[in-house]
This record gives sequence, C-alpha cells and structure tokens, in this order.
Amino acid sequence: MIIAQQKQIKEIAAMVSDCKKVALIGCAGCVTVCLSGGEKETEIMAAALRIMRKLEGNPVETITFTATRQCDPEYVEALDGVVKDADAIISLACGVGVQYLAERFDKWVVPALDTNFIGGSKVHGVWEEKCGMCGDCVLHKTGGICPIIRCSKSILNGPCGGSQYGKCEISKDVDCAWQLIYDRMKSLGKLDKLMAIQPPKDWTKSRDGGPRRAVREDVMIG
Amino acid sequence: MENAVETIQASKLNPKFRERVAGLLKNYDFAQCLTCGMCTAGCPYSDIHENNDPRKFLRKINLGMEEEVFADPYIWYCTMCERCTIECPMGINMAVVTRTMRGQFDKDKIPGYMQTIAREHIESGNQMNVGQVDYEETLEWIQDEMREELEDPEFTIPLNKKGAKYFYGFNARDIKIYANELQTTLKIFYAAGIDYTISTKRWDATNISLFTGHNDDFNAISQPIWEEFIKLGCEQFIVTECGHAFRSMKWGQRMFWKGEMFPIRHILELLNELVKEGKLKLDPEAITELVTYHDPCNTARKEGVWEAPRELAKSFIKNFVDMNPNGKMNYCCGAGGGGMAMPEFNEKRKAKGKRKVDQVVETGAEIVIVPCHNCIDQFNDLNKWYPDTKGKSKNMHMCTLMERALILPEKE
Amino acid sequence: MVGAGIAGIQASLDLAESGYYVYLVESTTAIGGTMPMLDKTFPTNDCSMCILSPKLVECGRHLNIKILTSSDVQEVAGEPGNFNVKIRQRPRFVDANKCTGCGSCSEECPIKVDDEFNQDLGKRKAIYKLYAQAYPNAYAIDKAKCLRIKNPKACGKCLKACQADAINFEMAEETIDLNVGAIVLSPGFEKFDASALFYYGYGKFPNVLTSLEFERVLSASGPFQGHMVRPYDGKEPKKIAWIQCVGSRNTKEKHGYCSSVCCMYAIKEAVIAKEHSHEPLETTIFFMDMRTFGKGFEKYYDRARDEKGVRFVRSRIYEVTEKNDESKNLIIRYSNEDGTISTEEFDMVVLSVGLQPSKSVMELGEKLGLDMNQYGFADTQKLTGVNSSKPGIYVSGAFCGPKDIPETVMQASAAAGASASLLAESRGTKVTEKEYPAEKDVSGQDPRIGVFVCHCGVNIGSVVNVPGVVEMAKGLPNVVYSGEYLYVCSQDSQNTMRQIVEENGLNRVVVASCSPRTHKPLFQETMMEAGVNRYLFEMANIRDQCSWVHQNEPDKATEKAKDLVKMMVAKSALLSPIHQPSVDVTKAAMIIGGGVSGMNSALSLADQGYKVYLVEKADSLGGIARRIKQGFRGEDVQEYLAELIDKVKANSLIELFTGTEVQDVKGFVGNFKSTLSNGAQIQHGVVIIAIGGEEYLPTEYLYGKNNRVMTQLEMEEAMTAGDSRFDQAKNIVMIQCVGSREPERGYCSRVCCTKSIKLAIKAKDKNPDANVFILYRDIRSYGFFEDMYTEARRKGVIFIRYSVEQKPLVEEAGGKLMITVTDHVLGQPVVIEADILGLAAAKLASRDNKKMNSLFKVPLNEDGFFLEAHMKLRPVDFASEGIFMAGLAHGPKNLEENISQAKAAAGRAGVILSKSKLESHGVTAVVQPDKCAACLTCVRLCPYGAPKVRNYAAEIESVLCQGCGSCAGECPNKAITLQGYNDRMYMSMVNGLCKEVL
Amino acid sequence: MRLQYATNIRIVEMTCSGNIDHRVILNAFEEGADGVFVAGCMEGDCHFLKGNIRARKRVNAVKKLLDEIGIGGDRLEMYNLSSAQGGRFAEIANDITAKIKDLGPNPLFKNSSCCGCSCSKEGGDQ
Repeated sequence: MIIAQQKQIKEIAAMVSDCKKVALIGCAGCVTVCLSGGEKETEIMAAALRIMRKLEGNPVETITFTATRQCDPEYVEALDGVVKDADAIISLACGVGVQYLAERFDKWVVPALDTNFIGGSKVHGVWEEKCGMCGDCVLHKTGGICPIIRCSKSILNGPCGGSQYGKCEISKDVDCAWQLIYDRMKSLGKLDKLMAIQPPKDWTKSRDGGPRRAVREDVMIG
Repeated sequence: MENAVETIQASKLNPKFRERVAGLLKNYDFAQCLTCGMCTAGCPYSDIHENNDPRKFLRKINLGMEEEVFADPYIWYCTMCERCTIECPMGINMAVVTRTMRGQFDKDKIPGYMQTIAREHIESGNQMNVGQVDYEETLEWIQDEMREELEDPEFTIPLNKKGAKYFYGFNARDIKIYANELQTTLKIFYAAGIDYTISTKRWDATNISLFTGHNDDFNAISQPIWEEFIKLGCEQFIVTECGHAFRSMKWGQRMFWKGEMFPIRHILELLNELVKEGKLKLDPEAITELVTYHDPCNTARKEGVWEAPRELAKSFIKNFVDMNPNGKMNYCCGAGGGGMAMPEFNEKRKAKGKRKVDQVVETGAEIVIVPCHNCIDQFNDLNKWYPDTKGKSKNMHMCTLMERALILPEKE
Repeated sequence: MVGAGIAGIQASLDLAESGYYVYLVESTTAIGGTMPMLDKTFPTNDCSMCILSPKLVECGRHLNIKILTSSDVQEVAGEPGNFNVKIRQRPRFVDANKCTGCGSCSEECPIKVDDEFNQDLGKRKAIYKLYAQAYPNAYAIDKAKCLRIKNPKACGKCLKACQADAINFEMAEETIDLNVGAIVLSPGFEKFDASALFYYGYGKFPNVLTSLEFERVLSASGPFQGHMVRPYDGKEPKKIAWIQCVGSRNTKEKHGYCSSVCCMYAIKEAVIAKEHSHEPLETTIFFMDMRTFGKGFEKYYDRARDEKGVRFVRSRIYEVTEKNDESKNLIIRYSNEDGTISTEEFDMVVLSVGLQPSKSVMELGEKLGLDMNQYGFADTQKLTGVNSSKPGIYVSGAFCGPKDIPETVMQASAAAGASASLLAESRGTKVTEKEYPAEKDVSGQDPRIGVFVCHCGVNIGSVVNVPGVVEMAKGLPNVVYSGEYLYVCSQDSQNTMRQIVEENGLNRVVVASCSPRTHKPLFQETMMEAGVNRYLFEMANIRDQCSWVHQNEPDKATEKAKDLVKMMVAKSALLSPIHQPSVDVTKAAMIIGGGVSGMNSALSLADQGYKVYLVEKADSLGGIARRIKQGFRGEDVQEYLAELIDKVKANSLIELFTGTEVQDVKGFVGNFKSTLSNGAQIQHGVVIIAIGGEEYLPTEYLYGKNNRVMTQLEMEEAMTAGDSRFDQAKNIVMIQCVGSREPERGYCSRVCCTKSIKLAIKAKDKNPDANVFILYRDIRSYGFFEDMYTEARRKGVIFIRYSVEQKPLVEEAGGKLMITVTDHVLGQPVVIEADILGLAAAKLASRDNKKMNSLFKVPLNEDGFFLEAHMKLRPVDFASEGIFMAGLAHGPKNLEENISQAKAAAGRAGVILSKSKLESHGVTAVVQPDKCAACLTCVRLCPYGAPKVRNYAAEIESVLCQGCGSCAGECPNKAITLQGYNDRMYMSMVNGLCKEVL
Repeated sequence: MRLQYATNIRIVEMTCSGNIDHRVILNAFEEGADGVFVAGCMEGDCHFLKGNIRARKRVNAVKKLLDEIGIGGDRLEMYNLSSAQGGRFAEIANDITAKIKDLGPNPLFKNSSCCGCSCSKEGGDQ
C-alpha cells in the first residue's frame, strides 16, 4: 500500500492562514492503514487547527469528513455538499487524493501529508519501502528481491563491489540488495540464473516516459 | 589455617567413622548438622584463635576424616561451655561430641596433667592427693580457729554425722590451699544453724574425668562419694561453689548412678533459701562496692542455676550490676573444659579470657563474684595478664563476700 | 466451605459458578483471611488488595454463596453427599444488612483497642470494621471490649450515632444446622510466635519486628499509611536485616519443616522497602538456602540481588543483641561461610516467621477426626492432592501445609473440582437464578432521566448541600425526576426507586452517591427489577470523590457535586441499552496430553458428567511418569499409573486418541472445533493443555561421554533394575542444578533437590559403606520434604555446597571418573573417584509448547512454559477464555502438585461447561464494518485475541472481549466503539460540565 | 482515608486508561479545561496487560501536539498509581492544581474563562 506521513501542523496551518472556513477531508484507504489520514487523524488535525487559530485571534471554522477513498470520482463527488462553502480544503489523502479534489473543486486544495513510498508494515508502527514502480518488474530474475528500489544504485548486475559484510556502502544499516539476492538464489539453488548479464533497463516504462496510464478495454463501461 | 590447601581424598574418608561416633553418643545425633553457622557465631572464641570453630570440627567428623579429627587441637581448645549449640536448631550438643572425642585418646596422650589428677583422685579420694592425716588435721585446725572466732568452745565440725539433712561435698583446694574459705563456709552454716555433715572418708565432689572423657575414671572417682552419702543416710547432697564439681555430681548421677536417686543442690541455692527463710541474716549495708556476678557454664548454662545466686546476691548487695550477656547466655571464663590443667595452651586461655575481661570492665564493677574454683583461678590469672583493666577488680566466692555481711546469731 | 481466606473465596466462587449452593463459614467478622494484611505480593509485586477486592465483591454479592461470619464448625456427622454440620455463630451486635459501613458509630466509640489486623501496631475501636475494604461492608462489636455489653447502662454512644439503626445489643449466640454434600476446609494458618526464640529478642527489643508487622508498616492502608518508619521512634531506617527460618527448619522447636514462603516474602519486603525509602536503603537477608523454587521466583531473586542491590548473606543468626543507647539499634554477630566472624549494626531486624497451624485449626481437625501430620497440619491422602483422610471432606491452602498464594488458589480450585465431581448429580438443584421482568424496549424514546441524590447519613449531607444539587438537577436537559434520600442503597430506598422508575417511565437513571466499584451492581439489579436495561444507569461519586475529600470546603464541594451530576446526566443521555450476546456451550472437553495430569483432568471432568476427548501423541498413556518409580512420599508410582490408565480406559465418558495430535483448532470458548491428525473432527467447549515436559539431556559433566554419568531418571531406572554398580560403589555423587538456574534457563526445576535426596537415601540404605555426596547450590526441599533432607544427613549423605563461580570439576583420568569440589565449610578441595555420577538435569518445557502456541495463540514465558492469565487470580487459566493448562506444561512440579493442578484445571473448566449459555459481560467493543480499513491495529493490540479480520473487516468476539477499550482508543478510523464508554460520551461529559445550566 | 485535596478536579471514569483518545483530550482543552491529567494503573499492573502503556504513548503524542499549537504540553500529564494509593492520588491532585494555577487559565479563554474548572480524566482501572 501507499505509505504517507503528516506534515507539521504549523506548515499546514500556514497554507490556509487566510481562510475563515476550512474542510478537512480524510481518506479511509491506504492512509488509514498507515495511521496518518483516517477519521481519527483528521479530527485531531481539525481540533489542533481550531485551537491554533483561536490562539492567534484569527479563529477558523472547520468541517471534517472522511471519504471511503479519494481516488475514485464518485467518492469525490459525494463531497460536494461538504465542501461547498469552505474557503479551502485540506486533504489527508496521498498525493492522488489531493489532485482529485483539486480537479473536482475550484477551491484552494492543500496536502496534509507527504506521500513517501509503496511498502508494507514491518512491525506495528514501522513501514518499509519495497517497490519503486518501475513499470517493468524484474523480481522473477532476482528471487523476489527488487534491485531497483532496494539497491541504492538500482543496478541490474550487482553487487557493485562497495558492500561490506552484506551492508550497502551508503550506510551499514542498509542491506546490500544484491547480497540478499545472492543468498536467496543460492538457497533456492538457482545461482546459475544470476550469471546471465542483464541488458540496460528500458526506463521508458518508468517515470522517464512521462505520466503513465493503464487501460483495460475489457472492463470499461459505457 | 594450617591445612587449608591440603586436599581431602574421598578414598581416605571412612563412612564407618560416623557410625562409631554415633554409637558412643547413643542419643545425641550430630549427623543432621545443617552447616548453618549458628554455632560458629555463638562460640565466643571462634574468631579469637584458629582451630576453635565448632562447625569445622563437626564437619570433619561428618565427612569421616578420622585422622584429621583426632589431630585437630580443637578437641582440647574447646572449653565445652555449650554456648555454641544451646539453641542449635538440629538439637546437636558440641560439648558432648568434644568430650566423646577426648574419650577416644589413650590416657597417656591426654595433654596437661588432667590424667595425673584423675589418677591421684582415684588413689587418694581427692583431686589434690591430700593425705587422710593432713585432711583430718586441717579440719581440726579449722575447728580450733572457729572456736576462737565464734567464742564457742563447744563448736565441733559435724563429721560423719549419720542422718544429717545436708551432706556437704567440696573441693580438695578448700583443704590444701584455701582452708580459710572452707572455714568461711562452715561459719555461714553455723550462722544458719543447719544440720549438715562432712564425711572424713569421701568429701571431694570434683571429677576431672568430666573433661578427660574417660567414663571408667569418672565412675571410679564419683561412685564412692555417692555411696558415702547413702551410707550416712543424709537427705540432700550440697555441692560447693565449683562449676565442674556441681556438673559432675548432677550429670554423673543422671548418667551413671544406679542407686536410689537423691537431690543434689548447689550451695548457693541452699544459702538463698536460708536467707529467704530468715535463718541466715546478712547486713545489706556491709557491701558498698559495685558488684557483678559471673555465671560458670557448668552451673548456669548446663545445669540451669542462675536465678538463685542473683536473688541471693541482691538480698545483701546494694549496688549489683549484671554483665551482658548473662545467665544462660553468659560467656565462658576461657578456662573451661580442663583448661586450667593444660598449661601448654595458656596462651590460648589468655586470649580467650580477653572477652570475659571486656565484659567485666564494661560493668565497671569493683568485685566479681566467681562461684567456681576453676573459674576463679582463671579470673586471678586474668588480673595478672590484664593488670590495668581486669586488674582493677577483685574476684571472690559468694561465701567470702557473704562473710563480710554475715550477722552471727546472738549468744544466749 | 470452612475459612474465607483467598482459598475459601476461590473455591466458593468456582463451585457457585458451577451451579452449587455454597455456605462460606468464617470465624472473623469479614472474609479475606491473611491476604488483605499483605502490602504487595510476590512474584508480581501486585498490590494485594487490587487482586483480592474483585474476588471479595464477587464472592460477597454472589447469589449462591451464603457467608456466615463470626462462625465456627461445632460438629460434623453423616457421609459424603449428606453431611449434617452444626455451626455456632457468635453475635455481631450489628445487623449486616442494615449497616452501610459509613463509620459514624466508630467515630463516637470511646474504647481504643490494639488492632490485631494491624498486628497491634495501630489501634481500632470496640465497634470496628476488620479492614477498610472488608466484606461484608459492615461493622461489628468486640464483645470483650465493649462497655455496653458488660453493663447495659454504660455508654451506648454508637447507638445514637447510627442513623441506619443497625446496632442491636440483644443479638445472641446461635447454632445453625446445615445439610451439605461436601466440605472444603481452608481455615488457613497462624504465624509462628517469634517470642518463643528469646535469643532474637522479639518482644524485648522494640526494633525487632515480625515479617507480618513489617507488611503492615509497608501497607498504604497500614498504621503509618505506607511510610516506611520504625514503630519505635518513627524514624526512617537506613539498614534493615531479615533473619530467615524463624520457627522453621528447627527440630529443637518441633518445627522441622520449611515454611516454603519466607524466602520469597523476605526478598519482596526488601525490594518494596527500598522503593518506599526516600534515601538509599541497605537491605540484608541472612539465610541458609535461598528457596525460590516457584514459577518466576528465581528471576525475582536474581533481579533483587543483581538489579535492586539486596544483599544475601549465607548464615543462620545465633542471636540479636541491642545497643544500649537511645537509638536501640540492633547488633548481629554472625559467621561467614569461611568461619570468620562479622558484627554489624542494623536500624531494624525483621524476623521471617514461619507458618504453623493455629490451635483452633488443630481442634477443627480433631473434631472432624482428620489425620493430622506430626506438625498439626492436615494430611492429604497420597496422590489425591486435596482429599483429607475422610471421604467427602477436602482440604486446601495452608491448612494442609505451608504454601504461597498461587498454589493456594490452585489447590482451592482443585478442591472445588473434586467437590463438583462428588456432587455431579445435584448440580444446579439448589441454586436460584434470579428472574427479572421483561425488559422494556426504550430504543425509540427520548431520554427520560431520573436523578437520585444520597445523603449517605452524614457522609455526604454534612458537606454537600444535597437539596441544592437536587434542585440544580431538575434544570438539566432530559431530567424528569430528581429526589434526595438518606441512604439510597438501603432496601426501602431501592423499592421507592423502582416505583419512581415505573411511575415516571424513566429510561435512564443517575444515582449521585458513593463509589460505583462497590455499589453499581446493586443499583443495576434494581434497574432490571424495574424492567430497564441495566446499562442505562450511571453513578456520580459525590462521596469518595467529593464530600469525603473536600470536608472543609463545603460550598466548593457542593459546586463540584453539581458538576459531577451534570457530567453524568450528559453521559446518561447518550447511553443505549446493551444486550449481552451469548453463545451456547458444547458440554465436552478436549484434553491434550495423556500423562498423569491429563488423565487426572479427564477423570475429574468425566466424574462431573462431561464428555472428554483425551488426545495423546504417544502410542500409550502415562507420559514422563512411566520413568518414575517412587513418589516423594514413598508412593508406588507405577502401580498408581496402571490403576489410573485402567480407570481412564474404563470410563465411558472418556474417548481416547493415542498416537494422535491436534492438527487444527477453530472457534472460541464454548464452541471449539478441532481436527486431529487421524482426521477425527471433535466439538468441545474447553481445552486443557497438559502436554508435560522433558528432561534436559546435559552437555556438561561428561554426560554421554562416560557411562557412569547419568541423569536422575536414568539413575532411578538403573537402581530399580538392580544395576550392580550401586552395590559395590565406593563413591556415589550427585550434582544439582544441571542446566537449571543458568543464564539460558533462568528458572529452578523445583523437584530435583527432593528427588536427589530420595535417591541418595535409597543408595545409602542399599550400600551403607559407600560415600554418597550431593553437590548443591541451594537445597530446596521445601515444605515437609525438609524432613527427608534431615533424614538424609542423619543417614550420612554428605552435602557439599558449590558456587556458580567454582562448579565441580568432572574429569576422566585413566579410566576413572574424578570429581573435584571445594568443601564449603573447610574450604579444602575434595577429590572423589566416583563410581556413579547422577546429574539433577533441568526439567524443560515440551517441544510441542511452540505448536500449541501457534494453534491456540496462547503465550509462552521466556523459559518456554505456558504463561497463565494471572499468577494469583487465574493460575491455571490462559488469558483467552476456555483454555486451561495443567502439569509440567505450566512449569516443573512434583507428581502430587501436578495432580492437584490437574484437578484445579478440571474444576475451572467445569465452571464453563456447567453453564448452558456463556454471556459476555456487557461492556465490550463493537466494530462498524463499513468504516473498518482492516489495518490489523486492533488484532495486534488486543491481549485477549478478541478481534479477528473476517471478510475484509475486523470483528470482535464479544465473549472474549474484556472491555478495556484499548482498541477503541487506537483505531485509526474510529470504527470501534466501546459500549457504555465511548469518546462521544467522554466529550459530552466535559461539554456538559462547561455549559451553563438551562 | 478521606485525605483532603484541591476541589478543582472533576473526574471522568473510564474502563481503562488505554481507552483514552487524543481527541477527547483536545476537546477538553477546547471546551475550557485549564489542565488535564490521565491516571492509569502501575506499569505492569494493568488488568488489561498493556492498556496503560498505550495510554502513555498517546498522552506523549498529544503533549507534543499541544506544544506545537500553543496550548503548552505541560498542561497535560499522565500518572501511574494503584487503587490502594489514596495518598498518592491526593498528592497528584494538589500538585497538578498548583502547577496549572502557575500556568494560568487556558490560553483559549484568557479573557472570558468559562467555568474556571480543570477537569481530569481518571482512567479508572477496575
């Protein structure tokens, strides 16, 4: 899932410092699971905002609502009534949500979170990046360990030779992805598959090809 | 610790040794020792000099280290004062263990001259080998002295008096060295007007074999005096102010006397009774010094006599102060277990006595009542060895002090 | 049930909950026994009252438990199933039903008496309550001390003071005849009278205290409010010494046994004293063997020594003397192990007094004709755990031997289990279920709140202006009735309340009076009698939180009382009825493990009339007991085992699965569905895990490399097989703590010391010429096993203590096995050519514990044994309901203790199986599925495993939910709310506080 | 024991301190409370095993937030005490009342103080 974390309350307040009425929209999707944008965090942020602004002698009225998701038009349309007389909208969703709201409403929409990475929870309260969204997955070649995102240099024919005791040269807390790949393939008895030299990666499938679309004719309605 | 590093070979341990010792001890069971250290702390001397820790000695027996047990000088250092195990949770009695171990030695291997005393006592009937003639002449001499002192020409020491209420057994020292003390006692008896007798055949109630551990000698020494008591048909056997004599008579009677039982009482119990019954008058103003009282182990801890002497003392001494600890828990004078009769251990005896010196000095007493011939010799040595501390106070028997306060009955 | 200490209370609760009517006979004026006197209890350092008070209230209010205080058993006649018991009840002179425990009477009472509950350190009045949280919460008059009873014209001050007119001087002694089926005796113990050992100076030196007195000094409800001071001069001690074995392990005082609990309570008192002391406190414990053999005890000892700095000196104290100066400090001259002497001064000495049967307890034993052992404790029949010598009469707690609280509670549950088995047919016949009128459906109605404000005699009325509060309440939103009462909790006020609720059609009630902890269940009962759901009720505590604590600020207190009522009315408006969902119970049990524990649990449950599925991994029953020849009391274990196996096979209610394991488990308490490795599917309501333990195969001391070296069990097997080596042996050596009390296994295996002693005695008897050595760190022959230790020493077994730093050296030299160890007394090395070396190997948790851990999601402790729900409250239960444990799987223990624990587990399991329906207890958490993002936060957080994710949303099993609300507080999308205590209510309470009254 | 303590405390009973939510605390300040303290059981004594430890984490988070938004984190405290420590509760009540008095009224109501009360959330532990 998408992992995101809250910006500082001061920073968020600054974005809407001139607004009298603000809508805070939470998202019950990924950001609830990673504990940063669910209904609980939305109402906490609203309370904090109200208290700050009241202390500054410039009180603000807040409306709070948590959408099921902010990345589907229908759920965003459902917010029309909620945000209609708000001067600004603070979205507690990932970057996608913020942009959907911006697309939908001609109001000042600001992000409350910084969207960090795609990953999963290691232990409750700790999340780790696992996928770099390169659009051309090579995991079948490396025993299920992604060199693009977990090797600092994203090289395809590693290791680069800088690793020590299985740790990456950039930091002794970061595992060398290729050490992990080597160990994994060895335990699976597929070391020979690693011998093949990988050609340079076709980055057009990734970000470098500009923003991407995914189309499924078979399921399109109407 | 002389053999601290020496290794114990389990092969040399003799498991049978424990049975043998247990056999000798009949009902005293020492094997269930918990090695808990209570006795080591209770023994006043376990930290004064080496080889005086009861726990270590008993451990050697329990391990079956036969040679080391008999080579251990503890056997002769221990004063058999029983303070260590008076409250032993496992009911062990170290004094009995020590005495039994001593009994295993051949008679010629017993240190000091204890065995000589025993032999002489068996031959002469008293522990200082006083001849019959000397004995009778001394009595006569005392009798004349008393006639003069009491201005009572008719006064006679009741000798061999059949059917007398009290049979007085005392210590050969009262004849050989301190006849005056016997005189004092008889004067007190005279003042109380009690019906007593002294035998000319057997009169010495002491028994050195209490410390040598040889029961054959013990019986040879004590059976005759008990028989003499029965022959004279007396009612109560009164023992002089002597710890080991009192213990020998009481313990011996319990262990060995087969005849009909008869009461054996300490002289201080009798005198206290006489004072309470008014038969004996003592002037409470006579003694002005600060007086304290020493509990001989054989009298107090082992035979339970410590209240009566205090009651007696307080009846005629104005300022009396008790030592700390006292009574049943009092410290030994350091010369118990035949210590006086083993000169080769005098250094140890002197070191042990220091604890008693500190005790006496702490009370600040000028007079120490020492109701035991054995202890009083030690106390006098202590005065010599520690002149500027113990030396400041005098030691005397209770009777000697009583004499100073004695009120003789008016002559009709 | 004779004796209402923790044992009596636990046994009564287990039996009452299993459908039996219980008479609880207590000789003092309140239930609780010794536990309320304790400050904290080992090994968890829980505050003793926090553990006991839930049980006190539950037992006190239980419909099917009749408490007879100030009562003693006179006579017992009849046979099991039909006993006639004559009880003598001494007059209390106060009607316990009328007395509300308000205490005005004792304020007036002029007579001050030594308070024996406070070990005579504090004072109490002639009219007194045994202790603050006593149950029944009523006063009693001390006949011997009260002036009025001696002379009817004197005093009578309490009569005037009591507004509930509960005092009645005409009360006389009564005899009550009871007809009961079974009797459980747990009258407890008495502490050893320390003054008997004159040389410790108790009673002579004011700074020598007994451990129980020190417990009162430490206790927050004690005479010094928990300030750790010397009763003598009130000064804070800087140096305290504890002296162990005072009145225990002392054949001279005819107390040759070990009291089993003093080592642990001494350590606890030292640790707690350090916490209470402002400046650093020096604590020293003088002991012989540190006997911390129970579960988690060894770690407790290590922590006290290594982290808390408690000093341990291995020396039994000869005497305590007093410094003759003003301080009256104490001097202890003690010997160190090497024979050197030390003398130290202490501010205070605490004597760890042992436990002994009291005179009244011994009389009770004689009256009932029970066999008592040489020390006056009740003798339990061999291999039964709880049976006394008389059938139908069971014993538990310190009455049959000194034991700590966890084992007492376990034995109480076992006694309850045994009684339940005996009276299986009459289950449910005598108990009364309370019927309530049909509950009115108030869901649609607007809130109609009734406010009942109490005076509580003078306790509230004298400080808070009650009429003012009543007046204010009338103005609050949704309030339709507001009234005041002298004692709202009294019987007649309750009847009036019921009428008012019915007449005014109230659907919410707020009572402003005292603490909900003691009185909420009482008022909820009245609500149900008025046909209103009991969760539509709230209490404002205007006594303990208001009038009692603001006595000299009456108007501020009145202001606060008004606020508290405002808050509760605001919350009350948001309350909604809660219907406790219930699940039905499959009347069958699955027991995993066919060893002695498993079989005993199976038989006990079958005797209670329940179906049992006994699943044993091995091909035959018996477990580790197959390798044990003789029990600690000389029982023939193999014969017992054979009998047991026959009984299990013969029992029609027990279905046996040998060579089978549990493959998978589904469901929850009352509704488990398990699949076995042979494909069988079984439905059951409870599970008892009794998979036993294993003997550690040592890597040390040349085990496995020299055939002379064997473990204890192997040694016993060799001996019974008549191995000739034992007869010709010159030296037989045993080494204790092999694998136990080590960094990687930080626990004591508890049974090896007694086992080694047993084997040593047998070896010595067979071959007196041999030297038999036991090399040990601490001999832990606790309880009556100490007599065996004494017998071993008497027979010449040589015990040598080794230290962790200098373990025995075992080498092979020229085909010979040479062992070198330093004798702890002589300090000399002893070299032994051993013919046989027996190792007291540790007892390990079974390898399958890990499997059970994943199958049932039951936690393990760091040593791999199962972690019980609470060492004292629920020692044989797991945290999640319906799953129990017994035997070595819980921790190392001997055969007798395993049997007792097996019966306890069966007793506890029987409580659940006896119920037709299992109700959750109301306040549980509920998930709104549509708001749930299935983020697993609640699943990870809940200690009871109540939430599970099913079809993409979390669902909380209400029967498992204990109602703590942690998940509700943490849920990122506010999908979980706790019924009766949700965020909106908390916020409305604060808002109600700050809004002006209409 | 009837120990006396400051009258400014209003207690809200909860099933366990673990049930406390950030918003309930923030709401208290918004509604006019000058100070809030959460009382939970001794660590390790919690009948629900870890409730009070979760509460401690949440209270610390809210303290940080209160500093950021200007109310000041020291107006919020958490205390661990057992139900037997009546004395300790009175001590806390008096300490926190004094501390809040020093800090002055709730900044949100500097001019018109609503009812000048300082409420406290007591996490009832039974």
